[in-house]
Amino acid sequence: MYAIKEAVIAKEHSETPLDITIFNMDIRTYGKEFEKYYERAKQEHNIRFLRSKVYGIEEIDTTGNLNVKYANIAGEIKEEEFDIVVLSVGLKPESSAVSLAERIGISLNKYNFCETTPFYPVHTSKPGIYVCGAFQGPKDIPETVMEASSAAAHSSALLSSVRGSLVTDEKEYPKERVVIGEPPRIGVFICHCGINIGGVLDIASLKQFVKSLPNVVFTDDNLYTCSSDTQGIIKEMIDEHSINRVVVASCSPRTHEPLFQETIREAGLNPYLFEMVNIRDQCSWVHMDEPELATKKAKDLIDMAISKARLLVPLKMVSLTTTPVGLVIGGGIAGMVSALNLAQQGFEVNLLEKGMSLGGLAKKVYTTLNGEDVQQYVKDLTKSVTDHPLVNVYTRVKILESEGYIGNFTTKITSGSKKDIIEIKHGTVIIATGAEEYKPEEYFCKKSRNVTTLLDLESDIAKKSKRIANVKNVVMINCVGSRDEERPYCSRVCCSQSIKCALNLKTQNPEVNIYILYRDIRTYGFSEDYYRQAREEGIIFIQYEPENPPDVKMDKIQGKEVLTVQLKDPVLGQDFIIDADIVALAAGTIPLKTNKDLSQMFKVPLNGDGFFLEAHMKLRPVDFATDGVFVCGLAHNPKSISETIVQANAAASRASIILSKEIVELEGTVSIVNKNKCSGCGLCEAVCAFKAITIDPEENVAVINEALCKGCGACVASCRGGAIDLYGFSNKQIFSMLKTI
Amino acid sequence: METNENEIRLTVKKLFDEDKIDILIGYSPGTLPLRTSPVFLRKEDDVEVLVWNSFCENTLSNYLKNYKDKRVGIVAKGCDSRLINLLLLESQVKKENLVVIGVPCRGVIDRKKIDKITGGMEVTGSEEKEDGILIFFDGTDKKVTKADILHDSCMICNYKNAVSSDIFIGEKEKEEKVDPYNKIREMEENSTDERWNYFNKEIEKCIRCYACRNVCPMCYCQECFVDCTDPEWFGKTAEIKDTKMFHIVRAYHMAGRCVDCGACVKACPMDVDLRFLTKKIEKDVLEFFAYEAGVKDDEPPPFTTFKPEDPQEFIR
Amino acid sequence: MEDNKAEWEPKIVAFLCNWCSYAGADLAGVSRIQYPPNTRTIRVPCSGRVNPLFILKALQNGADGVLVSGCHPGDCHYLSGNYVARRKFAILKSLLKYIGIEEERVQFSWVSAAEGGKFAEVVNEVTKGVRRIGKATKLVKEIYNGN
Amino acid sequence: MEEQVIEKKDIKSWIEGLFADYEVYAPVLDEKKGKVYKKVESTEDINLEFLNSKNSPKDIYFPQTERLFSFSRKDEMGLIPPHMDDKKKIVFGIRPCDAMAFTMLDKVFVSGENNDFYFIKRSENTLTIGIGCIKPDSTCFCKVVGGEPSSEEGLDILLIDTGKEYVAEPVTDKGKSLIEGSSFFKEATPENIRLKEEAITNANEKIQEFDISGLKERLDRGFDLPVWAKIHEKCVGCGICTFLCPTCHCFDILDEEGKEYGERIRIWDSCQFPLFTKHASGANPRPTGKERMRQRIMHKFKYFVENNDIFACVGCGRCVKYCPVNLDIREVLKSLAGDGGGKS
Repeated sequence: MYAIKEAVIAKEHSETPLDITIFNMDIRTYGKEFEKYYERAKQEHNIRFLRSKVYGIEEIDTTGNLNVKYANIAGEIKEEEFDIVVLSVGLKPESSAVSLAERIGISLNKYNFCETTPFYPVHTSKPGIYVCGAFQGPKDIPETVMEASSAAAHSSALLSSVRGSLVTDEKEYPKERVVIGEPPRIGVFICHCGINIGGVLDIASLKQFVKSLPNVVFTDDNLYTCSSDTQGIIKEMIDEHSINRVVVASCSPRTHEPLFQETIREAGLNPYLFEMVNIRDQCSWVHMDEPELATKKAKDLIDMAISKARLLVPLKMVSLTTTPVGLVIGGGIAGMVSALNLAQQGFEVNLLEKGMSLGGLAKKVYTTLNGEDVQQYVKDLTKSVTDHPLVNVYTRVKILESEGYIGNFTTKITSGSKKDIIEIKHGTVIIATGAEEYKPEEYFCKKSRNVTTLLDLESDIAKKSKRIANVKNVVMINCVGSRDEERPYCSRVCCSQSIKCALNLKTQNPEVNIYILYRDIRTYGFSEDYYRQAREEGIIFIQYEPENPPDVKMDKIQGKEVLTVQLKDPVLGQDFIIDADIVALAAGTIPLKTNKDLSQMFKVPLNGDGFFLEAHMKLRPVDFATDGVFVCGLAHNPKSISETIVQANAAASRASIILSKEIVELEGTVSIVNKNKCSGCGLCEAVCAFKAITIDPEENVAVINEALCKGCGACVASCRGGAIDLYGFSNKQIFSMLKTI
Repeated sequence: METNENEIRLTVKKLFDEDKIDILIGYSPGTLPLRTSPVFLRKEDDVEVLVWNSFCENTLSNYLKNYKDKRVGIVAKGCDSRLINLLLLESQVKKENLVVIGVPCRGVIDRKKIDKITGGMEVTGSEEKEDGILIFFDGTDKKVTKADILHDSCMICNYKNAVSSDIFIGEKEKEEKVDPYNKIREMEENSTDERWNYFNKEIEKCIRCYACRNVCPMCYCQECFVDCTDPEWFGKTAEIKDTKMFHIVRAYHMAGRCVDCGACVKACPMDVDLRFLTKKIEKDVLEFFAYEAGVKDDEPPPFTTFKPEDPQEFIR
Repeated sequence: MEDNKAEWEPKIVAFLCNWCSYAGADLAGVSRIQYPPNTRTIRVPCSGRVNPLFILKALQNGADGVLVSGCHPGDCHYLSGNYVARRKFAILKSLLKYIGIEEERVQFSWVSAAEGGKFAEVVNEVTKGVRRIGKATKLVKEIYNGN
Repeated sequence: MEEQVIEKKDIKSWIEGLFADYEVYAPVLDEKKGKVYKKVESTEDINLEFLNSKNSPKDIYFPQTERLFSFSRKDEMGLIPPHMDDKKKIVFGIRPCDAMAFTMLDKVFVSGENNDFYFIKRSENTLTIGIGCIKPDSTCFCKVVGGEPSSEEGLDILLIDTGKEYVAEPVTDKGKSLIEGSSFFKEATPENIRLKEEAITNANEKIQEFDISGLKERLDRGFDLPVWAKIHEKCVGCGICTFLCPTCHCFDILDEEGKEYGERIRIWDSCQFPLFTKHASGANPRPTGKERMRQRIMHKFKYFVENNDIFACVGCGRCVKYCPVNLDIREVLKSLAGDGGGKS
């Protein structure tokens, strides 16, 4: 995947057209949305993918170019010349990590990555020590982030009894001074930042200029305005000159605004009566050779800031009390794990399951790839969930409706056969509704009893059912209902699934011949071991291209059903036929149809495939744009049990952040509607990504839900009638800045 | 035409008799040659005043905003029906309160073109014939074929019949698709200076009476940006530096909302070529976002939505 | 407005979104990448906050150029603000060109928090472009000040 | 001084001679703007075919946008006077009705105690040479509101087209001296006078009349007439009627602020705009078209009459001709005067 990404970026950025070839064995784009990226790389960017084995690279003396020698899929030896060769290299643990492990006494696996087990993916061998990120094994950003939150979840479970005990008591602010009605009295503080600003800009003339501006009642320059003694001075000056607007000209508001806002708040001013000018990062540092023009720029920037400051108004920070109760939808492994963790953290949790009993899809899975007993795990998990006093389990649940926002949701359900409506008040929602196995139309799956899906085969193996008793030839076909037109995504786990079944079958019955027909083997990370093992144990892997998939025939000979699988062998390049006793299909994982309803109910999006779409693919893998709602497990994307457990704990961890606060304080910079100007055209409602705007049907005007509004201003900029404005970045304020151009 | 006129009257009568509507918005004879005038009928009024002819130039859907909670019947040309769709999309009218009487439209005549024919002489009378208009002026009369005096936006109209209506009057007009953007393409071909000069020459004429805005059904803002004083978006003078801004923004606000009914140009007393701007935006909206205003009543307008693959060549 | 200045220095209003482009500009600073001092930044939460009327107002107030910069598509801190804005800008940009405003006057860019270099480069290019076409006059509204 | 005649062929040469000392405004058939009144650079542009221009010449005295003064943001109250153009002007070919409107505007801007400096400056510098309407439009109704095609009100010179010549009536001393200063004029013969009288009677016959005698009495008790609710119904509330009207004179005064300087500006306003009466509080005593339309009619035909005993309407017919929805003020007057009619 990394290789593909670099290839695409290289093509996009190079002036001259690039020809890029990616030499590969298998393309392992198993991550969310990766498969689509892979397809685009092939179709739109014409990146050439060459399934091959490279065995040599030589420099060509004449050109200095590189000659790549490789064997293609058919085993023919080829050579090709390239300007540049880039190697995709693997990851290995740092030696420091290894020594650390020794010191704290946690065991490593044979590759010196931290040892973990499938059901405890972030637990080290030593209780109380957790692991996350690449030290546990090679992985991508989202997995890393999830593991981090997951580790946090377990830690806070252990520490829940002492939560908050180290918090020094709440800071007291002086009563806020009422400045409404006062003419602006602006105090301006110009920072030298040592020589960072003072070394380039003419601070004296800045100060001179600022003094001349209307409404400026005090101007000062400081060596370091951010220093604690200057904070003291700022507070004094605010009192002494009854300053009601503060402007600081120094560095970037992105780093320092909070500090100064805190300061003026301590001086009894509303923190939003503050404006910052960036005369360092965006002035003195970047115009070092043009001090005069830089000083002129700084003057303009300060002038602009002051003209905005004149119009600053105190903003109220909306604060909401939260209900410290969790709601988890879905009683599979994902749901149970996150419910359990929240309970262990000391929060009441409601766990909703639409089926008769807990367990979900895992009830059909018997072992993990490395042979651990899934059924036992589910049993234990179910027990600890149902036994936990803080978890209320509801089965046969229908969700009728849900309303509210972060910290304050109300959801109405019915449970069991009873008609009466249960109303649950909760502060967060975790969506863990899972997914299901695709029921193939292909390959007579529905017609022949000897064509089956891996899940069914797995239970046959576990139960030693006689269907598989003395079979000779078993054919497994991968990517059935995945990576196709209709479902252009990779189901991620099927490859390991088929290998797992193959190995288990082989142990039961060493005589059996197993053929795995695949497109790419995607046994990522440590699963690769089992791929290797499978090959060693004589399981036959045959690669096929989607253009000519295996052809399964079903005949009856003397009333007995006979299955034959025909396929072109890419290596020998000729067709060959297998008489199969069993054909097992690695059927894809598909999202639930009911996801749509939930996505509307909780105002969270689905991706094109119908799985829930997180707020940020890489950095916020369990969050939604809508605060207080989280996702985990198969509802998010196909994934292994371990990955599900990690994500479930991650979701619990994120939720606990909200649940552990009595009140959530929201930014004051939210949108506001002027009813008299609003025509109720609904444009704002449509552009709001946070569903914070609704049109009041009676008055036909827009209404902002301040709890949901993030203050992006998209609605404001869209409103033709100027009926919406944004606190902190109002039209008037921006206009006043433009006026000083 | 006459037959349709009668059918309109009968239909309206029926609607009143069956108490389907409280008010009917239609056309009545004008007080001047070549003119008709909007009329608002109640149950008690006489439907015989209703007319339907080539002089029905006004865009009646503009009046819907005045009768939000009344049950309104409206005589709708193709352009009006598209505007009604847009007003529905922007929830400015309630479907349940509306009876749209769709009429097949052959286009309305442009008085300003006739003015050219008479060389500025006042037209003292006019008669509509099947194949054209007979006009009287300066003591003489002249027969002009409709094609020569059709309004520009009617000449390139692709929706001669109401795109959606509750009742449709008479036979549907034949609609053969024409390319509406030739003029715009020619303009785009011109040099920057030519375009700038044309723009200025046109805007210069504006006396800022706001007729263009006030006759537009889509200009329903409680307070137009140009009237707003807090903040003052743009200056209020009739000088070109300000009127320029008014017209640029007015056109921009029409993006994906203009059906080229021509109401603004028909109303403009100074003959400002307003379509020069709105038509361009209409073209861009179609080319950039594959959206045609008001043709469907369920298609989200361009600024309410987006596609990841929207054009962005212009962005660094 | 310093009109009767001997050598003219373009003034370019830069609307930068807080989360990407403004951060990118900060990074340019931290990396000490030098670029022309002609921009006057207005920090906005999101490129979606930028009403095209701001751009016109800037031009009317005598800005020689306007730059609007936001997060790359898909990276918007507010999920879709830049997508929504992109449509508006596409229409405005095309309209301005059509009525005869030089294309260099109003420009747009996507600059991420990691692209300090790109930010500097963009400001370079924009400033060059504005210098090439010279002082803005077409939409400028001057206030009579006695001379 | 007796009436004079000037041959049509000489008219242009006469005007030509005036360019030296005057800016000349005259009716023009502009290929883009149409029939308009504007400043002409050469007599070639003048078109006397169409005296009934689209815009009225009122903006020569009362421009749509007027800079009252500028001020500086820096030093306190630093006021900067505007440039006033004190050029001498001639308005040539003005219709009697438009000229009459000037006298009406005088009553507003030159009331004696509060005089409008800007208006007076312009009117003092302006000479008006009118041409009697021998070809009135069907929309003309000057006679209904107390004017006539040959009215001399507000003119310095009145010309009447008698075919080959114009008969010139010097109305004011300004007018006399202008004629005296020119060699193109000669004493009018009795024949000229006869032709003039004939032309005037013809014109008078052409002007349509209708009875509004009931109007005053009706309006006096007419504030709450139900008819107001209907009259305005088709009105879209644009400013065409007021902006093209030669007598409408409402204005707004506002400040335009820049970085260092600001301007105080006077612009035309229209009683038909909602903003016209909107209070800062957001309240509006004339919230709907009904009140605004009533105000326009009441002002022109009641309030102004009470204050100045003339109508604030000269019957030029522009609002009739250019109303985008054919809201015909004549019909409104008829229906109010109880003369029946009134399709609206």
